[in-house]
Amino acid sequence: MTADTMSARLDWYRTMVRIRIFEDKVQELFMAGQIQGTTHLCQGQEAVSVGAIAAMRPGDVQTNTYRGHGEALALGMDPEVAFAELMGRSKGGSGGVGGSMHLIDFSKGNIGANAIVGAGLPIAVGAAVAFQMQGKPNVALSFFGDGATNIGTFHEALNMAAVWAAPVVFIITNNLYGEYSPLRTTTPIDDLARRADPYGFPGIVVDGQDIEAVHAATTEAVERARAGKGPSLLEMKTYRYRGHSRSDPAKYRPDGELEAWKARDPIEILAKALIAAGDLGPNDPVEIRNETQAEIDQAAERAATSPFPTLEETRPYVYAD
Amino acid sequence: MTADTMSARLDWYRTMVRIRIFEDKVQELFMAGQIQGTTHLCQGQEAVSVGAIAAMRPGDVQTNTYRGHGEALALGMDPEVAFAELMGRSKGGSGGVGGSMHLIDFSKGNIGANAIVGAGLPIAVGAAVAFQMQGKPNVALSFFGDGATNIGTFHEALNMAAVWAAPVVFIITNNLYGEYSPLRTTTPIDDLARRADPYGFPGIVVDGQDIEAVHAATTEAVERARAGKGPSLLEMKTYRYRGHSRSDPAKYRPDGELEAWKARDPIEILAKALIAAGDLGPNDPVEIRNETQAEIDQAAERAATSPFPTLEETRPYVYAD
Amino acid sequence: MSTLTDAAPAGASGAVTDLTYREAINAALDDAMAADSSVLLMGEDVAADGGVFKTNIGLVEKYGLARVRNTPICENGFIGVALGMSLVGMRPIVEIMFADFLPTAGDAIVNQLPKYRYMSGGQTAVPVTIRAVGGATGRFGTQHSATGESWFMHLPGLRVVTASSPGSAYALLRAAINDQNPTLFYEHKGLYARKGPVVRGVAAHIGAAAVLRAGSDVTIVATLLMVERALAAAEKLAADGIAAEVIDLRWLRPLDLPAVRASVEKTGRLVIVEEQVHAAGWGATIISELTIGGIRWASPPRRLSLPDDLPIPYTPTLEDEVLPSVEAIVATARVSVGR
Amino acid sequence: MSTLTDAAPAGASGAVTDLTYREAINAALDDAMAADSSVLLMGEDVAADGGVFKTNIGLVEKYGLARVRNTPICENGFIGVALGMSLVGMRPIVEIMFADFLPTAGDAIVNQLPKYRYMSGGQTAVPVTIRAVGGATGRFGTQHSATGESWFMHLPGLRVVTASSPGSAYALLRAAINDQNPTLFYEHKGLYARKGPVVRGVAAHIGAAAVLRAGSDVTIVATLLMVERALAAAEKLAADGIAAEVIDLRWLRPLDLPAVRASVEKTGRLVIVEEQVHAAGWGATIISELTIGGIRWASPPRRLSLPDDLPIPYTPTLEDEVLPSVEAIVATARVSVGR
Ligand SMILES: Cc1ncc(C[n+]2csc(CCOP(=O)(O)OP(=O)(O)O)c2C)c(N)n1
Ligand SMILES: Cc1ncc(C[n+]2csc(CCOP(=O)(O)OP(=O)(O)O)c2C)c(N)n1
Ligand SMILES: [Mg+2]
Ligand SMILES: [Mg+2]
Repeated sequence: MTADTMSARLDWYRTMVRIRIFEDKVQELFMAGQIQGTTHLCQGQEAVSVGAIAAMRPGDVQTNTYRGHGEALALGMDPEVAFAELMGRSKGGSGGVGGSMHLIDFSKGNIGANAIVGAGLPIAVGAAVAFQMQGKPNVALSFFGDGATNIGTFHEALNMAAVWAAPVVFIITNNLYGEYSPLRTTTPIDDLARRADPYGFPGIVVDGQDIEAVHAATTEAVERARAGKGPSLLEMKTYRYRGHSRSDPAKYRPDGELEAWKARDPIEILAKALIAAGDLGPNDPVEIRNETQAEIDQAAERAATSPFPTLEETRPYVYAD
Repeated sequence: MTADTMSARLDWYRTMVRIRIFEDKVQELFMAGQIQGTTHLCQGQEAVSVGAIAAMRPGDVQTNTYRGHGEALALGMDPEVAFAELMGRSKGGSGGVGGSMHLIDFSKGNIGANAIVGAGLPIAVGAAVAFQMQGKPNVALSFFGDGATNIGTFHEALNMAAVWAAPVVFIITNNLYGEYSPLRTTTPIDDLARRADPYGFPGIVVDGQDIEAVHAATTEAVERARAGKGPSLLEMKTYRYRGHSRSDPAKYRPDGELEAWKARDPIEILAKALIAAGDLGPNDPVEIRNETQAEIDQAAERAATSPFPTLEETRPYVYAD
Repeated sequence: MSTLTDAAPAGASGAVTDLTYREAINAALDDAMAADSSVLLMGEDVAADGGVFKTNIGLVEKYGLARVRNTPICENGFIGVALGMSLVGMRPIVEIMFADFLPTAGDAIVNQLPKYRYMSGGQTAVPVTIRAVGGATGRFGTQHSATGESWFMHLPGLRVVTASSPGSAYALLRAAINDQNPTLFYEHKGLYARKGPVVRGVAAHIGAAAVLRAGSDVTIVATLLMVERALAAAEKLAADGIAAEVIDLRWLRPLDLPAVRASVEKTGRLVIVEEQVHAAGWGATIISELTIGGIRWASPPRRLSLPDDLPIPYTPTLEDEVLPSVEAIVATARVSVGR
Repeated sequence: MSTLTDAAPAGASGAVTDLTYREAINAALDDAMAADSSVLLMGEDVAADGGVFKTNIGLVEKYGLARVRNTPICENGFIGVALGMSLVGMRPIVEIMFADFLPTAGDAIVNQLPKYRYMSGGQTAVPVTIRAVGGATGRFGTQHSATGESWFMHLPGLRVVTASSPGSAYALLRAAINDQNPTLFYEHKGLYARKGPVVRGVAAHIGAAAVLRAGSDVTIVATLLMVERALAAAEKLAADGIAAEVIDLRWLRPLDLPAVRASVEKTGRLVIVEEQVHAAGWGATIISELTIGGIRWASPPRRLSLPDDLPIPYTPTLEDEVLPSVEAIVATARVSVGR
């Protein structure tokens, strides 16, 4: 492994840990009432966000969902800015008016976190077609869930992307549930990658717990798009450790399912690989965890010191001139 | 061929001829201003309407589109009632408020002719699921075009039908164009039957000019649904002889395409078969044509004698009590 | 067809119980499904753990997964499915988790449900009820907080109704389910925990607003969450000797103009309290129709609405700030009566 | 960004030509695409044979299939695509063949376009223009005849504009395309053949209504096809010595209340002429806001609208009957002025 790829993997590791601890902190702050409304956490899915986004290059963009904290942090959003947004403070990425479902940062290619299932897909296709028209070498990614593959925009977006050979990569974060519904109760097939076939472009099943696999598959799809060969659909098989949102206890999950998935924790898997390769010392994981915990705790504290915006402050967010 | 199936085929033949002449008459009346607004004619597609509907049994229902005159007549709507509707007269199937895009007759299982592309599919699924819940042995068919396979409701309807194993048959009348757009400019594949795969039920390509093939494929799908085995998607390859609507000259069609399709005219194909089998005499086609022409001309004349409805007359059509 | 009528209520008829708004909706669903086997409930996770807002507790156990049917995520599609069911003898109730998702089903709601009977020349009825959960105060942000109550009130063929209390939620939902026409039934997510008396087995009259408090000085018209704020304001105003008449509008289509007119003819003053932008809403419609009708305003009508040019913010402080408050209602009513 | 401004108009600037409404829209599209390579037109069959209503003649030949882009049939999807394009430097114009199809794209129009900038805290502009072809008189039946003009006027973040003549169609469409915010631009299919003067290269002011005829006795406010009927009525009224002021409202969001108020303060009388149901429309909004504002009505405002409880029929005789006619406007204005 080259020093480069090694440091890249160490970055991946640190980022996954950051996301994990960030999300745990969000849950804590939500229970404490410092974050209100709702939260949709992504513990367990970190390899998908980090591995796929590592395949992006400057100028590339992506859209994600209300469960988008992983993508936002993987794209480099400052945890303090993210916490501030979740707390509704001025310092938040959207000035505090967006909240947990809308961590957005255009400067980092995060052009949308949508609270409407399926709405992000056509937007990503639009950005991709624009790049094509502008002669730019850029690509758009769209992250969405398994449940989103049942809504019309999924079909409409994939069809348009195919017709226009748009440089877009559709990434299904298949965590086996749409809210409280197991995939199979709302979807007649198991492998959602199959849903690429009617559009004539590749659909690939990927082990979403293995960041190496996620990164390799996404890189191939991204470079394919960049080369003008059109879209791809990637199905990342993964799992969300927590309930769907807020304080959902996820009673609908069969006994042992959570444990089975935790046995293949994406952070652990990469740690093992890095340790085996000698790129990570046996105590590094604990140290990194502690450092990150401190970083996250401080970020949350600083965020809480930011004031709530005034209505006047938010008026310019409505119309541009 | 049994006497039964023979007389059935003669009925098919007469019905196809009736549809053809009805549509020609509609064009004539539209040009004369007796029918206003718009018309979407189906000359060339008669085998799809007649062959598929011949597979229905009492209690079965179907939804179709603004291009639904073929289905309406195949289901037995009186041409006079149909003309009256197209002319906006009281005697029309919808009392004259619907017009050309809405030939509807619940008493004959024609529960919808929709002017919104794709809207009829979920409605058919709903009827099918209702039959399932009611323990009825009935089936719902849904007729729609190739262009409709690109809108969200297509995907949503097929997915729900699969999840609930609904007794529904989706019938694509693939006439190669969506309005002025050739299929390939809006759709990335040639065989739309392939679009059944992501839902895990059969998708079958059918020669839409050969009524025997249409009827066989539909019968199999209908009986499959009736047996509780779930939905099917049938792609009928056919062609519309006239433009999309009104006075569209269809300049967008390559030279010779129309002629090539007319060489496989569905009415001619059945006539040949019936004559070869001795079920139709060499002069019968001309006679049937003339009889039917007279029938249609008289129907149109009688329809024109029906008065326009008054507003009062139409108020009860809005709310039921 | 349900056997329920106002004249001869079915089930545990007439019995009065104290229920929460959530329980009242649950009871209405339960009683309607018990009274008529063609009634079913469908939507995303309606059968999972009592539904997202726990309004459906116990229903799947009682009526099974066919009649309490989880759907894939596809609002436009499954409202179309409900329409199809209604054409062949079923009476579906569709749950829309957040009213903000109604536009996702825009075609089904605008071009299909209200026009379906009409396009057929009256050949069919369309007994579909859509339960939409709307409203702010939940910190759900700009895509999950609209009441959406006036979005479809202009559509001939549709009925639109809003529930402000447990009692009205029960009676209005029974009326909606029992009606032969497509009805949009709006719930407010901020009201689920409210408790109040519910008369089982009795459906409300379609199109009838309710005068919740009589008064001769000023008329206050509100819907959903704003009704309890209007009542609280009336209480305070009474303490200062101002008698406010509070009307729960309930139905937006048909709109009960006669009830509002009768009240304003008495008071000469009107304060509209609406959890929506004023433009193109029921409040503007009422003021316009009364004015066209030549009503005598003792003082110009007033309104408390959401800001004209601001979406609903997530920011907790701002979400509270943009909603009409009891204090604002009191102050506005005082200006109206001039003391 | 287009270089076009009111101050320094681009292109064949200031040149006045007589064009049909159809040609004026074509000219606006052409001039906007010529002035700014980031402008594109997309929609169903926009490049086929000049488009369904022939508004796009010559554009694909000039700008190619990438900038005059035929789409599959999926309104919600391709408006979402336009939104995505606008986030990375393009200025898409989306053609919606019939305004009735706008609800098919309900989510994109209600939850995405108007809220996208807001949800991001102002990080982006959303320069998307949607051209929607609406209106009756075409005998297209109940699913193809709505103007839909007021459906989205309550949405903060959106702009809504209507074109009643070739001149305004050109100037307003240029303004819409040039604006940084999502704008719904309504055309009326009954106006395409109308001819009138067009000033090339000049965009209209956003939010400004137009007083088309001055008068002191009664104010008539209309949009789209109703504007020419209002003008014809004013002509007849003038013959009887009644001076009607005719206002083409043009913008529904932002709504030019000051312009209407100024006129009604002068005339004291108002007749709304709208090709829509009155409930939840711009007419009701205007009457409500003026009344709230305490305007002095010399006589109650009046309205000519579509029937409250009837969809638009295909029936040619009935379609004509339900639309406000010149005669009805004249009669209503006479009642208003009392002679
Ligand atoms: C159009 C629409 N319908 C319903 C919802 C409510 N909702 C939010 S998340 C969700 C489940 C989505 O499941 P999936 O796509 O698998 O994503 P996940 O939450 O598992 O990440 C639903 C139904 C919504 N936000 N938008
Ligand atoms: C939602 C919607 N979008 C657009 C239209 C306009 N339109 C009417 S027919 C048609 C083409 C449909 O093509 P296809 O599905 O192949 O059916 P065909 O007309 O060929 O029978 C279009 C775009 C519509 N009626 N509904
Ligand atoms: Mg999921
Ligand atoms: Mg076609």
